[in-house]
Amino acid sequence: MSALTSYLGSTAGAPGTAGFAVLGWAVTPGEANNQLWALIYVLIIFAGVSVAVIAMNWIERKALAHFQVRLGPMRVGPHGLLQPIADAVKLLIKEDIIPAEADKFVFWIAPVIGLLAAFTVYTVVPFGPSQAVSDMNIGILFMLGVSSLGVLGIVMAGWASNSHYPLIGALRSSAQMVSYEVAMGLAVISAILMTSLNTDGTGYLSMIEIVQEQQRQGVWFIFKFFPLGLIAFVIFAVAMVAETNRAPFDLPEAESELTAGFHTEYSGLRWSLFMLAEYAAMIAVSSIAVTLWLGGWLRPFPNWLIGPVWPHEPVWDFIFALFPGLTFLGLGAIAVRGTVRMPKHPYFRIQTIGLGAFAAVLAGIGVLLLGIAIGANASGNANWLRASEGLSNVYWFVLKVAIFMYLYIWYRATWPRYRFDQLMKVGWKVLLPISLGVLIVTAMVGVIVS
Amino acid sequence: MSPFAAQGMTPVATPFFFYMLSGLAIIGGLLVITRRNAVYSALALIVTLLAVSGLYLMLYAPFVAGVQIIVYAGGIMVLFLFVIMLVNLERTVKERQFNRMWPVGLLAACALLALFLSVYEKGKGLFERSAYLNENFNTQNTQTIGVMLYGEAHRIGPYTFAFEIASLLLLVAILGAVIMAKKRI
Amino acid sequence: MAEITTLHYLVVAAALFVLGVIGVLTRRNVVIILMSIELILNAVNLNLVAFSRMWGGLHGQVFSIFIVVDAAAEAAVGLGILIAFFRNKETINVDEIDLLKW
Amino acid sequence: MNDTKAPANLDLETPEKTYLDSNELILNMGPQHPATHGVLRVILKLDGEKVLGTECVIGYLHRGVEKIAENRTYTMFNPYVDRMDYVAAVSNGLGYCQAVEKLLSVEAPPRANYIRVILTELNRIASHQLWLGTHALDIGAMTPLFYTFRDREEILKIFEKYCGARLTTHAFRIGGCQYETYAGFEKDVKNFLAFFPPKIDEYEELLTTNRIWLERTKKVGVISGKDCIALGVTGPVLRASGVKWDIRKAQPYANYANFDFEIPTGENGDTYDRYMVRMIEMRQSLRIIEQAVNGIPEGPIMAKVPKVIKPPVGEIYHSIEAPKGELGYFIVSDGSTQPYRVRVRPPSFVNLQALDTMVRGMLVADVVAVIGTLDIVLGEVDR
Repeated sequence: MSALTSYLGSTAGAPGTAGFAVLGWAVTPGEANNQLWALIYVLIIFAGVSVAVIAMNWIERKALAHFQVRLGPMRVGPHGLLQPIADAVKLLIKEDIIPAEADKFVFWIAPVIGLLAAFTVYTVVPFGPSQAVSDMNIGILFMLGVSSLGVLGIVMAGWASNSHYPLIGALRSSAQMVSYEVAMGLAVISAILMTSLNTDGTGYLSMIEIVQEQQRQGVWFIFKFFPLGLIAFVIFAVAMVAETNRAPFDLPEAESELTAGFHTEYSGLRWSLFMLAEYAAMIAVSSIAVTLWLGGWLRPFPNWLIGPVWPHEPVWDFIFALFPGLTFLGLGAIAVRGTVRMPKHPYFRIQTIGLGAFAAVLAGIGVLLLGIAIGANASGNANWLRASEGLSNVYWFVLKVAIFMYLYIWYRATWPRYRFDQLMKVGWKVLLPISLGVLIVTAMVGVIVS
Repeated sequence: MSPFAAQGMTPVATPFFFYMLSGLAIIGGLLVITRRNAVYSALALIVTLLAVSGLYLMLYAPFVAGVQIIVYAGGIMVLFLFVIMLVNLERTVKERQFNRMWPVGLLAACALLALFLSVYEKGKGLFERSAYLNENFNTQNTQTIGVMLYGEAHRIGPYTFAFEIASLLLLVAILGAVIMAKKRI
Repeated sequence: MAEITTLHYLVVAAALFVLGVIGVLTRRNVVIILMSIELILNAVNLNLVAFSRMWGGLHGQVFSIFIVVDAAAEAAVGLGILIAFFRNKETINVDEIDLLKW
Repeated sequence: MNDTKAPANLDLETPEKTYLDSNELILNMGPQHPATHGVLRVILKLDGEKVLGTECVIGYLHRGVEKIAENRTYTMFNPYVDRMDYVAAVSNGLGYCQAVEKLLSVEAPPRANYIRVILTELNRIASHQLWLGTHALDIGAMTPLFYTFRDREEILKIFEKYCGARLTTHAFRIGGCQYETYAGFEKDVKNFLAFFPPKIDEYEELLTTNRIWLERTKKVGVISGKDCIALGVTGPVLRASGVKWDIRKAQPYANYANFDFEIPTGENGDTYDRYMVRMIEMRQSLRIIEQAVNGIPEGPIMAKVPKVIKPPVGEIYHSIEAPKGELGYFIVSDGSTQPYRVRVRPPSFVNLQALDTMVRGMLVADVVAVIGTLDIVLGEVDR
């Protein structure tokens, strides 16, 4: 640790001079008081989340389509790869309709509030021990608080539309989000309680420390005090689906009952802001779940699989550092397979070339990542090693979040929708008592163990 | 604790952020009491609450700031908006907004302000030290607050009893609110 | 700009407090009066936290948490009364609430 | 919130006193709404989310089918009936043709009857599939819709091969069928018989024991058998309420007396029972098709019917068991080539009357579930 402190001392005071080691910072830019890099991180995360939302849009449509024995978007670009862009362009140039009876100012600001709440959360999401904008010591509290502000946007949208369907949707969503926040908070508290079960009895609210505590205790909290951690995790996983208004808890926008719920009157750009906020919020709550229970950025078995695989070379760290590159190579291989299987007809020539180029880009990224990992390992340069480690941290974090994103799609394809009273029953009569019980039992077991 | 926390998290551009946040808070407060439509008032109040929570962060009270966001902005304000929608009367917007004795109220409030200002003027020397100079201040104070509220091992904290009473108060408030608001119990 | 002292915070708090008092004393809409009370409580909180920072103790912050609890309870009960009243009289104007029973 | 006044004729007596008119909300569901299966408009009077009363406003799809009949010859009107219940066009055609045959005192030859039974039962399955998909979609399960449409395609392919049309088939003529079965018809039907049972299992796997599905359908939209009979409700809705009434058994027509099948009934008369009844009906239809395709006789497919149909003066009522309930045709003949009056008793129209009884006191979400479970087709309701 002292080595890292000295590294901090050498760079913290001089913003911008350590630009070569973006992912190699020893602490987050917020802690290092480095506004320039904090700003750059913010931009990177903003762009990354936006790209993730666009990718999620495509993946959801494709995966949902394949669940439902259809193909999904196939026309815009090879396998519909450009469909999200086409959609975005369509939404941007669409006429922006504000109903005559609507409250203009509130109608205008509601999607912005939703979007702001969804994106502000990412300030404290730790993609790695130093790959976060800032490490607040109330990180998890901040995340829960800010993500709960999203409901304000929904309520205001419902009210400002001055129409019955949005109003009912808004009332539903506010009741739903407030109810599920309780169970969600209690599940989070039981995970925070687990962070304090160490030698000095100090717990953490900081997102980074929560992950590091999991490493120190040598167990992801989902497996801690089995099955207590698992139950708390499942409660959170259910509550977070309700919190983001996704199926089977998508009552606020239940299309068969309320046409489109709170955003019935919205169109074009404003509507797309709501969608952006919804997907960003999905990624954000999944990040909370990953951070609290699934070891955040930690690779599998960080304490057990260390040292050399064989007597000398290579070491496990190196093996795991290869994963990001290999994943991209694998994605590239899938794209190549798609290219080969494209119809051999002149009509599809441009699409085939495009898909091939996409495959080449994916493979290029894969080769680049592999090169960084191998080069860092070969040269032994500290900055390179740190950069490689940072990439690998981000990779594991994103991979875990991606699994949650897939689950969201899976839920949507499988389940019918709950009715409002049943939703409340599940929240208050099932999740809340169980989460309280888990919290109490966790505390008791913690006292007995320590 | 993070080994870097001690040297990290120094507030930056303090005066700028202070004036910005306090300006937002006061403008928000002004809007709260002047808007015709209660929804606008609620929006303004949310701005004020968030600005005040920013001020808490500048005063090294991160836990209070977090509680402020969660409880006030996420909870109480949603409740307010909910009720405003429930009792949404177009009529109230068109009616007289201030009661008949508003000059008296305004006068009384101004007198109160004058009182405050005179006290501050008198105690200038006492208050005029920098808000950030106290070196003994524990900037990572969430745990300390927890100890004060809940106590440590084998020892209850100074506020444990008060905390329990507060939880009782909340329970009573829940029951009271449900009984008041429900049509048939 | 000059350094920010505790006095600055106190002035902000006083301004918020007075705004809240004006709201309570002059408005007719009960919802806005309840919001003004929240303003007053926030001003008090700000004072407590500023003094806590000045003296280095944490008692002020703990007190402010108690006040937040109190504010939550007050809002819940106040809005409950408001709904009950509105259901019976169809008004939320405070100067029309002038009967002890109906 | 309380600015929308209900239409003056809206008889929405509230079962319990509400203290405040702002708690009552008039919600105008439709005619443009994703879950009203076309252009049904339902005016809901709500207390919060609780339904205090409903009124259906219909007629957005009114085309005056019954009036058109008076200006067309009997043969010319035949295709029009397909456009009423367009998801079960074959049944409509069967009912009309048989009614006119009765008027003419003509009997369709046995082979024609077998073809009619096969196609009608296939159409019953197709109609139930469409019902299942949309009903599940209303309750929020997207996926069954696509599964049912995938499998309905096989039925529509058989229709297309037989008569060239997929939806509005115009498969039958007065006196029998116009077309002989195509080569491979029996093979196609037998393939379908082998293909379809696993698919029903697939639908049931998705829904029958799904907890959310159970919660959304059990004890929702309950209607007693007595109420059903009082309202004239027929078909699966009636049978799910425990009344064993199926015209195929009660007044057998078109050779149905020769087939061995069962009539499923429910006990509680809730949405889940109606779901189960229809699922079992699909399997029973497969049984009927299997018997019919195995026992299909050789012979003519058209009875001796004059080129110009001129029924004797008189009137006739003939009803069949359409997928949605009792489909009846009342035809008055004045001895000319055109009917004097044709009155259709559409099952959807009559079943829709039960909506108010079924949803009072339930929630908004149940209204869509009940509209789905009634299995209405607006083309038939409005005619």
